[in-house]
Amino acid sequence: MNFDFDDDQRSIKSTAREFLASRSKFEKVRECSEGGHYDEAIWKEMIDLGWAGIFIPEQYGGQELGVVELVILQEELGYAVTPSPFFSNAAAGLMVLHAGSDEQKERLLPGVASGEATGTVGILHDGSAPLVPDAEAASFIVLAGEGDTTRIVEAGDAKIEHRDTIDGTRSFARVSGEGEEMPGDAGAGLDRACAALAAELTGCSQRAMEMAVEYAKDRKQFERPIGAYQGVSHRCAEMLLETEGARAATYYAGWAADHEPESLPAAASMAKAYASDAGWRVTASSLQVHGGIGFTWEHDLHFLLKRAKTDGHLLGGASWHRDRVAKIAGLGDAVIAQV
Amino acid sequence: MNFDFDDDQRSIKSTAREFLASRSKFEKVRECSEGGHYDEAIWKEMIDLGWAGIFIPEQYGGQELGVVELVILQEELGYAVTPSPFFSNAAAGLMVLHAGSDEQKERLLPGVASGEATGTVGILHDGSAPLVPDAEAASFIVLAGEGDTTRIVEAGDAKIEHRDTIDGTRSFARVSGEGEEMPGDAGAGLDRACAALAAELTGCSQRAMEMAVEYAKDRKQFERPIGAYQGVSHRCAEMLLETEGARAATYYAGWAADHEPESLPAAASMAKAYASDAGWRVTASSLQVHGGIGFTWEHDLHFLLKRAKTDGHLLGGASWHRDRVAKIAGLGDAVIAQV
Amino acid sequence: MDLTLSPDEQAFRDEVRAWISDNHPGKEPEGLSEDDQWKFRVDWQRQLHEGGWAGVSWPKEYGGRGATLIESALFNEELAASRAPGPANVLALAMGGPTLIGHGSEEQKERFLPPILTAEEIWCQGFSEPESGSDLASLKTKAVKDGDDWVVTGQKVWTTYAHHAKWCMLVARTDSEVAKHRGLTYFLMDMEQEEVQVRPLRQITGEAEFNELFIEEARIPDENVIGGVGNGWMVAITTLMNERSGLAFGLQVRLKILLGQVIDLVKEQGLEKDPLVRQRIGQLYTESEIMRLNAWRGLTGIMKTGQPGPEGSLGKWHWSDINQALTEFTMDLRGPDAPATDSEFTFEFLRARANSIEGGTTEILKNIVAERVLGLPKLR
Amino acid sequence: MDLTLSPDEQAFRDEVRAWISDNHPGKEPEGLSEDDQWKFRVDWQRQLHEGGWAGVSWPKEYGGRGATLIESALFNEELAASRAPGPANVLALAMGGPTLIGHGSEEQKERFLPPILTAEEIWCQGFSEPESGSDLASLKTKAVKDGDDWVVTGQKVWTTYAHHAKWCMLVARTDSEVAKHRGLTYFLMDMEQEEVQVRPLRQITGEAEFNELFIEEARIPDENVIGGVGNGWMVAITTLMNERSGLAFGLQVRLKILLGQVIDLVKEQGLEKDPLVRQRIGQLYTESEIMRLNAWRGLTGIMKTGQPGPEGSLGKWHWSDINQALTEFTMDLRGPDAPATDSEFTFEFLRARANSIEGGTTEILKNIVAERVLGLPKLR
Repeated sequence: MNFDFDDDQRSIKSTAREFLASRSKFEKVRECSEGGHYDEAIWKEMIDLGWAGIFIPEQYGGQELGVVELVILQEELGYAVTPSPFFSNAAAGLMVLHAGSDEQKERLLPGVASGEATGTVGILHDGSAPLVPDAEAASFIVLAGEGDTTRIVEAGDAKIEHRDTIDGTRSFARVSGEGEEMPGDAGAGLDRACAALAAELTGCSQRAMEMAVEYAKDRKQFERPIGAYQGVSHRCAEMLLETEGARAATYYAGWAADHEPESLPAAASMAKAYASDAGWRVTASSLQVHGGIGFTWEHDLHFLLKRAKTDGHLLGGASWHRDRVAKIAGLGDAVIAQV
Repeated sequence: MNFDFDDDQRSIKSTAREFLASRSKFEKVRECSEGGHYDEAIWKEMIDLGWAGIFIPEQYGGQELGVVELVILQEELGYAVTPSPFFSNAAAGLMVLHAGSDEQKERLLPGVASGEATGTVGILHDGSAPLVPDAEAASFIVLAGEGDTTRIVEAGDAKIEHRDTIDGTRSFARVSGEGEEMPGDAGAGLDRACAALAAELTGCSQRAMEMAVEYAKDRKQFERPIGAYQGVSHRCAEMLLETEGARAATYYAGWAADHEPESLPAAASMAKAYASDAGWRVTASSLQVHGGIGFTWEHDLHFLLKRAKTDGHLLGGASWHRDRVAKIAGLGDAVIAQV
Repeated sequence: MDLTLSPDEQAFRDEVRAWISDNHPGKEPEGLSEDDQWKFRVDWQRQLHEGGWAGVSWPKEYGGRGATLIESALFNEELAASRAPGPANVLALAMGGPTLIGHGSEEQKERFLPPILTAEEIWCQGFSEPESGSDLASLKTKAVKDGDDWVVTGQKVWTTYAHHAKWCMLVARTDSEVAKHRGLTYFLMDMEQEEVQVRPLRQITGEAEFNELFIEEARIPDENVIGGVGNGWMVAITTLMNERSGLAFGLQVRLKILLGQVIDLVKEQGLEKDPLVRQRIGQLYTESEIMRLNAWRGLTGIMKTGQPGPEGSLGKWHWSDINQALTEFTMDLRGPDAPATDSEFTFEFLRARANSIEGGTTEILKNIVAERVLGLPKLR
Repeated sequence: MDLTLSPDEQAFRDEVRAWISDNHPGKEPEGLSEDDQWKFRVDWQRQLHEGGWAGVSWPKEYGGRGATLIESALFNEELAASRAPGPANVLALAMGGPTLIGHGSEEQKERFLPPILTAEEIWCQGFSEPESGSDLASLKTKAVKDGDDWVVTGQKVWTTYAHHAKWCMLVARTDSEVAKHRGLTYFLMDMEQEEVQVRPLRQITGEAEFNELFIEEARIPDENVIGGVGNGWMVAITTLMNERSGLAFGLQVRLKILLGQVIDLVKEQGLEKDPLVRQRIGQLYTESEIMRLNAWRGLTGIMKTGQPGPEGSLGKWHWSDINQALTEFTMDLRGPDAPATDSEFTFEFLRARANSIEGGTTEILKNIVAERVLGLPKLR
């Protein structure tokens, strides 16, 4: 029983932290966000580091590591709010790996692992997927949804309408289209993608908390650092509680994906539900600590806040996942869909 | 447009405050609570002051004032946590006045107004009313419930089983029994009783808040009054926000009962929902401010806390009333009963 | 206790309603340039002024309508409920004018009040500074006497309408030797001078509702001191009190309007029967009603005591809580569509984050309530 | 990262399980007198001791089992999960013993440790005073040297088991000239003397779980000073650290047990499909899982750094939040029946109000987190 990363995992984490600290600074995030595009160079470097294929078996060109390693990267990418198609491509890879046929895996996973033919994932609502990340640049889109069969839609066969969102660090579109069915376990892929998203949310929370703490130490009002007032210091303590909670649930989901898949559905939904709430609350709370300056475009905080809020709505919101936890906890299926 | 009481109302309020401050001190509350009985002398004096019939028409021996005046008294009775059958008797009077036939009014209201033959009210759940205040001493019990006709059960015809609750300042029983139907508008009576209960909750909140503020000024830790720490002072400010909110909603419900009955259903449910939550949160918050001493039986706070929590569960809990507000706000009937 | 309007009040409200209904400028046309938007609001104010509805609460001798507190509240309620735009010179009408009326000399009132009403001279407010958000008394902008003028240098922030304004209600430090809040003076600064530079401040919503002011040796004639040198703190507090009590009525109506839109959204989404949705609507409906009731209760209090009390802080704080909860709820309702900016709800959601900061942070308002209403000890 | 048990850990847990299953005393019989209840718990501790399960984490040389951190945690988890009663001398086993092992002399260890394990000598804790709840360093109880003895006068509060105890872990002021926390000394006081009066302190639940101690010139021989005169603050902190880390495992299991009972209650009431109920169960299930995970994460941290860190405060705070939410939820579930005391849930609901106060108020825990984990400035 050991909650610590092993040496390899620690090294993945520190490499990611250093790489993103130098290549994905807030100035870069701002530039991408305002320009409406990703920085191709960073994405290229991420591919060169082997990140795109981190969990993909070697036979398809990946590193054949686990979801824990994916979660480690994703947390750092959230911490840096890095603009890149990493998450959507990884989610698509997870779907193909767990729901795809052998032929589909052979056809699609090498492109995912090499970043040369990226994929993405959308959740269907009434026939289309309202908010699919990075669909415009993807080679294929996996569309999943309750009651629907999960299918792979080739970019050429998809109707893709760009949609602006509050999260300028990521590109979104509404997607519909027909495609070939996936025979495997779509849930196994989606749960892992939820763990990755929860990790991104944890990273956003961590960064927003650190920014709040730094600001609270520096900013003086009434001749005291504002962090000396419990109105601020207790708020920061609550940020820590929620961020650590999100992290614990997320690591557990990552570990369950790799080592105890029977626990994954509950673990993934717990992580997604808790991290969605925490991500929003911690970033919004950090804004409150910053006061007016945190509400300005010039300040960097809003990138985290908007990313966190948007992530919270992807792949099922907190209420949906909480309801699923209740089901797994023994209450059976819901009778009304959760908002 | 004037939110202030008129001179008569102000005088009712100050008389009640003074009377209860001298006759219903916490020592008396404690004595009654531990002895499991009311102080007959206080109840007798309340009757002599004309309280029992405050809203009952003169023709039945009452003072023919309104629900606003009832609310004023009830707030003070909550403030003092006075042990007495006042509320249950008033609620029964309201039911008879609004749902009773002329014959029933003539027969029952004089006893209510004079306190010589008191009544009470219970809400039916699956055939019995699980928690009816002061049923053991009542001459008659009004049983109401969704889907059931409202009926008057004579004490002799009722099955009354005493039940201990956390609120030792009031006596409770489970009641069932058949009786004569009431032909009028039961809702009009219940809504007014809810306003009275909301007033009691407001009074409990006010008192618990005042106790917290006093304690926070006196109690020193780390060489400062604890009220100088925002962890405590902001908590006290929140108590004020909730107490004032409960008060505003309650006065509005009282006024609507007397002057704008078409607004009463929404007003009564808003008051009951909000005051139920506020009553619990403010008293629990006051306990937290008091720390360990507030958790002891010796301290008086728990009488308020338990009364408030119990009131919150009488005549429909907060969720039930909130759902009713949503209905009135335009969402139509619920499909699932609210917990 | 009488929550109905008296016949006079009823008549006043009917008059307001009738006038607004006859004169409503309609919804602001879409796609207007920023200048044309502004012109739309200036025109609307002139129309209000011609109808006798600019400066409703101001005394008649200064060109106002001399309305009672309740009449003013009714006017603000009706105006907000009609969804008419705000008058262009709202800061001068609601805050600057009343401050001048309370603290200005007769010459100042004659000089400055009339062009407020006609929107010929727009006002903005220069209180906050980057280093002085909650701690207003710590302002650093300096004013130094030079002959008959004051020479001002410093930086201000969160100044709405600065780029349209002729006058800025400026609080600056004129004495650094005395206790912080005693060394301040309240000025009217002419914005039309090179020494005052306005830079728009973009918010997280993408809009630039506010500005920064960079002031480098700007000059203010001594006659533009309001309320006397060294009294700036007290005069500024008057302005802020006027802000808090005057705006509350408009805020609660805007809240009700938004709630109505949210209830429509619930129905559009077919979620009327969802128990979670019903609980939140029930709660938000209740809280916004309580806010409305407390706004009226506050008026009764002012009529009794003659001035707005610290309870006003409760209303602003409560409003920000409710508005944030309401706008967050719209995001939940819209589910996967929520982050998309093709709905006005998304903008409102982001904008609401400022509610607990602008015009006094919730933390400061809680301090005020704790110290001035409940009498708890001050920390500082 | 490896959240499975190693083969050794697995074997240890199996051994614990098997032993408990063979030796479980069953549920405490109803209607026992207070004395018989206590005897039940003393007997159970003796049984644990005979099985080698008293002082599980204590070194073998002192009669313990010498279990690793993880083994101790597993033992506490299993014991709680089996719903066995706590051993009678729980304060000495979990706090007093480890403190003595860390700070006591060899003579003290020899004298005091064995009767802890056998429950021959029960311990209680005399830290809090009426005027010193959160501010432990301000203790007023005084100890004055008189020959070979110390003479102690003062008042203590919240002392569990005081009426059964032979020894009290007492912190008293031995020097009022030095800084508050430097003038304290940690003693073992003999409770069997006239000069120590125990008065039960009834709680709002009606039970008297705690006591007050009135100490009037009680005598403590100098050899009962633990850790040296003037070091009481540091020694007491050790005790509190042991409390926080040791108890966390039991707490999260008790939480899970209660949650299971609540899920049963939901089903009894036929509320499985109520969306509001489902949301709250989903949330509480998630939070209690997170608490479990964090308890294990904390152990990993201790194994790395060698001592419990301030993060321990998060767990206690989180637990009180969850337990209060869970018990309040049971009241909502029971609707009109909730206030009736004929259900154990009602008792638990009231009892839970103390969770955010006992063993460090949530406010103090947030201070600790803010100052010692996040590095925010201290107010004092």
